[in-house]
Amino acid sequence: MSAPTSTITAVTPEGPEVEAAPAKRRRLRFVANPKAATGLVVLAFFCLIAIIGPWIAPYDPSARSSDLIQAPSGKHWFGTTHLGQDIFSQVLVGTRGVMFVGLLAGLVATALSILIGVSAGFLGGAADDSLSALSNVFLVIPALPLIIIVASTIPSAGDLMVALVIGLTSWAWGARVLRAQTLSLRRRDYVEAARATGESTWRIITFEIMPNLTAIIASGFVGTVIFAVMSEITLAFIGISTISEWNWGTILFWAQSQQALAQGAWWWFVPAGLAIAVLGTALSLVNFGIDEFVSPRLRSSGHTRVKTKDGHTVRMRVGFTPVLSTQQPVTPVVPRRAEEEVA
Amino acid sequence: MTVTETEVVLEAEGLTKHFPVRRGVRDLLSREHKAVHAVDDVRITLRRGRVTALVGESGSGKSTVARLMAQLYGRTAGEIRLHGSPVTVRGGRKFRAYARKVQMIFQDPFASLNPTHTVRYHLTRALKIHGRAGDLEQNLRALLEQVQLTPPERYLDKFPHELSGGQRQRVSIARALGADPEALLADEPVSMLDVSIRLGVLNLLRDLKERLNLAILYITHDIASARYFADETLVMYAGRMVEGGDSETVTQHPAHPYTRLLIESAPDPDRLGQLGTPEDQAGGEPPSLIAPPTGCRFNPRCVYAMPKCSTELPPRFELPTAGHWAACWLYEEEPAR
Amino acid sequence: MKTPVLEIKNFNVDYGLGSSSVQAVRDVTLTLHRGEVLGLAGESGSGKSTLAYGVTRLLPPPGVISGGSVVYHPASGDPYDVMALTDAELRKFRWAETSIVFQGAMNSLNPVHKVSTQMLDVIKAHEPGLSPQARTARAQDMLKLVGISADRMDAYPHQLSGGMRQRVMIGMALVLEPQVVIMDEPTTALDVVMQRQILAQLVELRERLGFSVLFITHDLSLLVEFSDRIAIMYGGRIVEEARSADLYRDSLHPYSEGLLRSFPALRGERRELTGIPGSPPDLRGMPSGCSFHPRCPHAFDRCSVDIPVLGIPTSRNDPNRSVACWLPGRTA
Amino acid sequence: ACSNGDGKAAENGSGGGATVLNIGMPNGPQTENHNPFLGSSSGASLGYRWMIFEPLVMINGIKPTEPGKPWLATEWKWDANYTKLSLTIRDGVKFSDGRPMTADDVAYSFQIRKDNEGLNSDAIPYGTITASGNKVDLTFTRSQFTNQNKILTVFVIPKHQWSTIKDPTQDTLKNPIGTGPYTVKSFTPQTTTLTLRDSYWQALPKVKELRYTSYNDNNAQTTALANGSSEWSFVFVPNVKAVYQDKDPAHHKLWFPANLGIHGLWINTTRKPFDNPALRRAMNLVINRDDIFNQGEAGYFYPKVESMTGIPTPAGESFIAPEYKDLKHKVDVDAAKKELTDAGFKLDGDTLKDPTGKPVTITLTDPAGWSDYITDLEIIKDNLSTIGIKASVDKANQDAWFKNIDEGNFDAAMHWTNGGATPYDIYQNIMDGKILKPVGKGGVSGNYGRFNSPEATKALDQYANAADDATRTSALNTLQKIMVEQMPIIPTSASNVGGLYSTKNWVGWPDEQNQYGPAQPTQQNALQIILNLKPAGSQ
Amino acid sequence: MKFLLQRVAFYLFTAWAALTINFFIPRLIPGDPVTSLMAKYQGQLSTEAIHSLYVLFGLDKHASLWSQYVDYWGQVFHGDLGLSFTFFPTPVSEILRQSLPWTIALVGITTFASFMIGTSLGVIAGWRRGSLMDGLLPVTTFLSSIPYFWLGLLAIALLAGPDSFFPSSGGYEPGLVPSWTSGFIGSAVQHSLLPAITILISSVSGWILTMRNMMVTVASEDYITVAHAKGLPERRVMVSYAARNALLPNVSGFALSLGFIVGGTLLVEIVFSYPGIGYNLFQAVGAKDYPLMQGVFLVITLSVLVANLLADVAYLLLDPRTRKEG
Ligand SMILES: Nc1ncnc2c1ncn2[C@@H]1O[C@H](COP(=O)(O)OP(=O)(O)OP(=O)(O)O)[C@@H](O)[C@H]1O
Ligand SMILES: Nc1ncnc2c1ncn2[C@@H]1O[C@H](COP(=O)(O)OP(=O)(O)OP(=O)(O)O)[C@@H](O)[C@H]1O
Ligand SMILES: [Mg+2]
Ligand SMILES: [Mg+2]
Ligand code: NI
Repeated sequence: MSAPTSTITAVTPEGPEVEAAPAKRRRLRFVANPKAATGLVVLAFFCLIAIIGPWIAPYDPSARSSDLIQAPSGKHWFGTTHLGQDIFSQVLVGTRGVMFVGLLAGLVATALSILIGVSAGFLGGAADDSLSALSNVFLVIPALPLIIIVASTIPSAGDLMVALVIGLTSWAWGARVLRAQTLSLRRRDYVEAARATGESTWRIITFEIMPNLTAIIASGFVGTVIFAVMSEITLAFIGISTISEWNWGTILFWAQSQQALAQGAWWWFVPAGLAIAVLGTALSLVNFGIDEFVSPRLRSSGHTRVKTKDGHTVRMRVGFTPVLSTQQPVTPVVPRRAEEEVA
Repeated sequence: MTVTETEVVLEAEGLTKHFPVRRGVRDLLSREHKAVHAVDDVRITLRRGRVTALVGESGSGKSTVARLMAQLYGRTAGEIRLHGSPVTVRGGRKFRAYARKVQMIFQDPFASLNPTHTVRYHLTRALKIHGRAGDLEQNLRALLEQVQLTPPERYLDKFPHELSGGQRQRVSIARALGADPEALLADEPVSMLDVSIRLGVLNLLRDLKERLNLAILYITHDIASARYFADETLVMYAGRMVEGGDSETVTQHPAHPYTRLLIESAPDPDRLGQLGTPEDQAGGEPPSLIAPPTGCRFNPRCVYAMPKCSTELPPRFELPTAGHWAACWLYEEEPAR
Repeated sequence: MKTPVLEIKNFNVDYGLGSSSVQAVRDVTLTLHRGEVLGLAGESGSGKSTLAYGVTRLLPPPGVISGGSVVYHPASGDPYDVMALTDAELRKFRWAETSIVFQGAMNSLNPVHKVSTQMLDVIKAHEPGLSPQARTARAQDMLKLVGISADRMDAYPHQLSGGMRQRVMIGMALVLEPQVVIMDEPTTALDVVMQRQILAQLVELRERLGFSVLFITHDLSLLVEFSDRIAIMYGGRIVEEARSADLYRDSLHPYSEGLLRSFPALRGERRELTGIPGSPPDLRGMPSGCSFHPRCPHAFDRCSVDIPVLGIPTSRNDPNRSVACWLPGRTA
Repeated sequence: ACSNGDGKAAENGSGGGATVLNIGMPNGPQTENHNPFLGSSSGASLGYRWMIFEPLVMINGIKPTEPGKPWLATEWKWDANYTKLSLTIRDGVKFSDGRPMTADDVAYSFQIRKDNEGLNSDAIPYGTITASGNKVDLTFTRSQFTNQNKILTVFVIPKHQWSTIKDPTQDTLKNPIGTGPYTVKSFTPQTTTLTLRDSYWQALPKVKELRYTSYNDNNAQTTALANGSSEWSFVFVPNVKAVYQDKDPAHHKLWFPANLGIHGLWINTTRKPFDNPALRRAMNLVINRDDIFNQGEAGYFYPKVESMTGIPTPAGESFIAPEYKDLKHKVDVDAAKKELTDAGFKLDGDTLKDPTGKPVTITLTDPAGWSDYITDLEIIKDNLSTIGIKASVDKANQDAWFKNIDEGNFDAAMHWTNGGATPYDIYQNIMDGKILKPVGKGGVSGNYGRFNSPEATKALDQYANAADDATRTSALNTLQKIMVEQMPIIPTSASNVGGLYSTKNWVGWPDEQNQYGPAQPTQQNALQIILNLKPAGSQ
Repeated sequence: MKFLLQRVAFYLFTAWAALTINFFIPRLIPGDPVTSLMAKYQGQLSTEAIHSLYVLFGLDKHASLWSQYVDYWGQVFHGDLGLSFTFFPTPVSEILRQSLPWTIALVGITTFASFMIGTSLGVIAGWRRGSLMDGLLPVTTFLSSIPYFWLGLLAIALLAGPDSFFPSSGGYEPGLVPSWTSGFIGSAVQHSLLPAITILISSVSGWILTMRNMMVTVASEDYITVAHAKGLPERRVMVSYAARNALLPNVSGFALSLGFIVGGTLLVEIVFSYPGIGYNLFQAVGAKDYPLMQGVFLVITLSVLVANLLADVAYLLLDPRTRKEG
């Protein structure tokens, strides 16, 4: 099985370049990446809402009122539903469910992918063959239909259940990437060296290999969180998982089943969708940050344009190095045969 | 120079390693087992306080020999004796006990230290595993001082990428010394280092050999450095030993055609401007190790090849200089001469 | 009579811009003459590759050429400054006038195209008028010249051995019969036997085709044997330049001396190897004055203050050599 | 108001010229299956099976007590205890393939149901089936009083076609032959087109072509209705006024009359303290049916149940016992509180405590996707809090919910009842002791609340098997009394048989004034409606 | 060759595993088609009908799981996927035959277009670092983070309507009969535009990004520098040297994405009332229609496998290194 090189080349630490900076600076550099920083700030904001959302929500999200289908106003920032429920409160309270499912599913899937991917890569042989076959099967079976089917089999699909289902069905990609990476790490000299020093297998896996996988694991985690959030919202939207607990999918479910857009109640439909998109973007940005951190070549930051002394801007590009000072650009240099030394 | 006999620490006899080639579905039908004959019938003796060099071109199996002797690979055949008693270990406590006596230094100092751990971690582990932690701080300092990384405090909490190549290689050596071994297997310890740093590391190894009375296997493809650094030199070609003996003799009076080719090919500033094919230059490329040539493995490239060379495997023939031998049919009658 | 073919003058290369930039090549002036092999030696990081890439303006992104000129003297016509060429002119100049052979041939050959395709590509780009048959014939001839039989034309790079690939690269570099071939460590990945085979072939080809070679390596013993003249680089500057024999027998710069004393000799009596103490300089924090002074056994006060200029050594008075060192009898 | 740029309706032309009627259902892509017996067929799903296959008697679904209209049978006669039926078959009726319909065909239509359990969807216990001349005689093993309409509305199939079909339960009947005025012209998964026959035993309808389009979901159907590309449908449209009616107030109409089936809050009568009828009555007194109707049912879908007896009106008007004639549901919190205090409950601040002193809490469950029921529950939850009952709404997985309801593992849930020609079906479904099973055992097909009342069981039995109307009336009155006093379920809404339709191109639809049949395109009465339609301009 | 054989073994195994999962999952689902049908008709179907439905669907007979499994395989090999419950007694294969072309036409073509467009844009973005194209990345990321269905519904609300060129639902004009006439095809294309644009918008950024990153990685390979050094025209370097190599890893990604043709865009089909296979799955899940569910799942899995196989073959053709005879 040759794993696809795409993800692997993209994430393979480029030895010297990564190693060039001290570790502390490296960590800081990740945060200093503007994409990652933006993503992290937005993410932190959502996490905060997830924690305090239910407390700061102005209304009980399920409480009915007499303001039926009201457009946004000072009283109801995001308007109300057909039952007079406050959509702003629903969005606030719903954040928790989304973040919980996303993070938990991400954790479950990441844990599984580590367990399966790293073991497969490190153990090799028959264990590798069977574990890779397993993850390949999971990879080939399309996740969303599988999740839909599995979720609909579970009698009480609460947030926890949904998170588990998503987590249990979406580890394969991460496992595959981790396996490939472990496979390459396993052959690294420092792993052999640790073995030659007399380290035990589990110590090699946990202390020698795992730390070098953190970026990939983190990126896989973020990727799964995105996927989990999307899946959760999708499940809620099509009415397969529970809608007992508020989350953005539930809001959309209600909006859709009450045909909010046809009723002209855009405020019912738009905030939750935008929240998803913003959260998704934030997570993607974090992932870019990780990718760029791991593979500095991908960094597009820095100067891509250079000012020459005569005021032109030149773009840096492969194959045509910019020349900053062009002395006499047009006139050819006079051959100086006279100066030639006589030897 | 004469070879003085000192105590044998580690010896390998008939060491053989065949890497199975992954078999395709189609091969399942054929009964033949394909394998890379990486090392065949190798004999090496490491003695206390002596450096044995193993030279040979890339892919000739040098690293494999080192890893076999460090018991990192299981061997296909042969025997490894530590102080005369045969040992075979695969992991576990026995492996630790063995690793305590025999340590290995890897070719690439940039790759053999884990970029996520500090020097302290690497050395502490080496000490702890082999139960030498004792006064940890004290021992760590001693280790670093042994490899001339002084003052030790300056290096202890550095990450590998904060060190230069030479310093990294010293840390690797220190880690190997952490086990307080008797034999050190150094797999091309300087090939990845800059010219100006190489010498420092080699001198350090020589110094350690003398101070700690270590038995060192020095693997290299640079035959000139073997001349300077090793007491004894063994030449490997395509997984087999072809020549061995006192370093000065092997490099100055090479007997085997392959050794000659190697020495002829090495750049030589004294041959200024006369670069050209040595007259007895053999063409061709190293043989496939999956289906190595029969008889002497060098025969397809050898200008002196005789019919016998391609059919019969040459045994070791003793040469006039003491301890010098070559596995080449050219020397069949040599003793008689 | 030596005529220059490539004159590098006051050449500077920076990596990055502004405060975070490092100056990898500083004020290098070097002349390659027609038909000669000019060796460029120095330890890792001294800027050899940067110079080679800079001359052809092939430096990867953070690199910028911050000064200097590279004057090329074509076989016929007026000399011109490579740094001032437009993209289109530069494309024309490349390979037809100056070609490059890199260290790793596997990485230099596009893995997905046949050797022949990559070879014909060049001919097509530079001599569009040539008929396909003529192109193929040309490519085949060239490959034959470097010892690759015509039936390997349609092989993919991975189907060739390392030595063959390197020969393909050399063949490709010569296919347009350029005036200058720059070789950046073309043989370090090969073992000595193969290295010698290839270099021998190169010498032969040079005799036949008459190109000049800028040969880069850190293996001084190889250079001494192979090249006509040698320039030694340290910390982004040329510190010494001399004919091979002169450099080998009578090096003037302490660094060159140190380099020479770092290589164990295979033949002859065992020389004492002293090596060079200390470690290579960090480009970000270059020592003041002569950048070698912290490691130099002969350093004196001035060395840490003034940067020595490359010039004809006063003690030798040989116009063919130059050195940058404050020691008596060297830089004026 | 008649701006309609869409090509679909435009081809109808405006005024007088309409020839096509566009009917829509939100049922997703269909497969070509015209088998009228199978609910899964596109014919059933979209309703066009009734345009091809006609009943013996046309019974008005919203007035089941009215005598039916002779259709393929000109006369029918039951014996006193409804175990025997004699039918006189109409002469001169021809199938669409030109063959005449005979009593044989009618007998065969019954026989095929008798022989195939899978086709006998009403589980009618057929006895003998005999045909002679234009008469068909049927016997039944039990009284069929409660099933009489089901038997009379049996549709007739041609024996000459069906007798050649190997397995009528597994045939998709690509070429349906019936007595109705239309035949299938073309089928696509989206649209089935029916075209008018050139002869029919009655006057030919005015609609030349019927296009049944199946939209993927309610949204798509609603959009189609709103923009006029669909002219008749049966679908739940939230905020129907804004979304549908206001789009073309002059023409976009709807009429959703009740039939004899209800929806309500089923209560598990085995759970304490809900086994106490007083508590159930009190709960009934606080539930706001207006809110449920307006917010949960968009103000039209399931009509309110007004009568305390749970019998929907006007469909069941005639069945309501005299003493309950005026007993209407209304919210009366004080009465509820009184009811509770009388029964020993205590309202302790915001919390209702049962006689043992435990706070009364209840979990209301329904499947997550059923947004109208869930909305109803939210409202009920709110209402219950006015008498201190702490309710929570649990949105369950549909399958788990079914299982729990079936096995009696629930506190309370919105659920429907059966419907039929008389309120018997409602009551039987709610309180029949014969289908009572202990909590934990499933397969009950009714009485999910485990309501145990021998009196009710007896009354039900009497009603179904009585030989005279007086016995029936008294039995039904008993049942109503039990319903009012014990409230085994709290009725909220009536089942509907309605439709949304556009009068832009066609007029003559049933409505409040002209209640000749339910306006649902998938009901048998749809044929009657089609026969009644006239192009809009012709008036 | 060996590579292919290995792949074939992998495919067989995966197919077996998927089919087995496919068999078991529906059987683990609580609930059955009859109760689902009851739910659908909420009261319009009387409880008496339950029994007749069980009989009709053949659910009154109980066979052991094992014998069902064996039967299932027998059926699969005969291409018999059983009868759907929702559309009883229409064979599942007929339903699939009816809906598959729509999905393939809409989502398949869109996915392909998305791959092509995204890859081309990615090539440019990666080649000209820091150019406008590169700067648009965050925008496309945002677009791709929007859930499909949300975008689709918004598009319907904003763009579709009675007066709009875009129809809001369906695969073609109601009343038209599928045929190869210009009228029908025109209608089909018109109906597919909005869903196609939706899919395109939300999926193209992924391709741009992976391709850009691969381009960046490849652009620093030596052979690119060599290609520049050879003085080749820039386009040739970009396309034949950089993009050609950068594309390789994406081929398998593309194959995997084909798996999502059916799975991932199910929502688009739901939202746009598109008569495709994703909608079938949705229906089947809702109705507990195991045979249909199995059929859809089978089609999905097989199409993914076939796509993978094609990708492997493409890879084999594109990358000479894998062609190496072992
Ligand atoms: N794990 C392995 N599996 C299969 N073949 C192997 C393995 N390790 C080494 N080989 C093969 O064994 C042969 C000897 O390899 P080895 O690494 O010992 O050579 P070496 O002399 O150390 O070369 P170098 O100088 O390049 O380090 C080579 O042909 C190599 O391809
Ligand atoms: N992209 C880069 N950014 C910053 N510094 C760089 C970059 N590339 C090279 N350098 C620095 O420029 C200096 C010269 O590098 P160069 O590759 O020219 O050295 P070299 O003499 O060719 O070394 P070697 O013998 O290892 O090939 C080195 O110190 C290196 O660290
Ligand atoms: Mg090695
Ligand atoms: Mg270099
Ligand atoms: Ni593979």
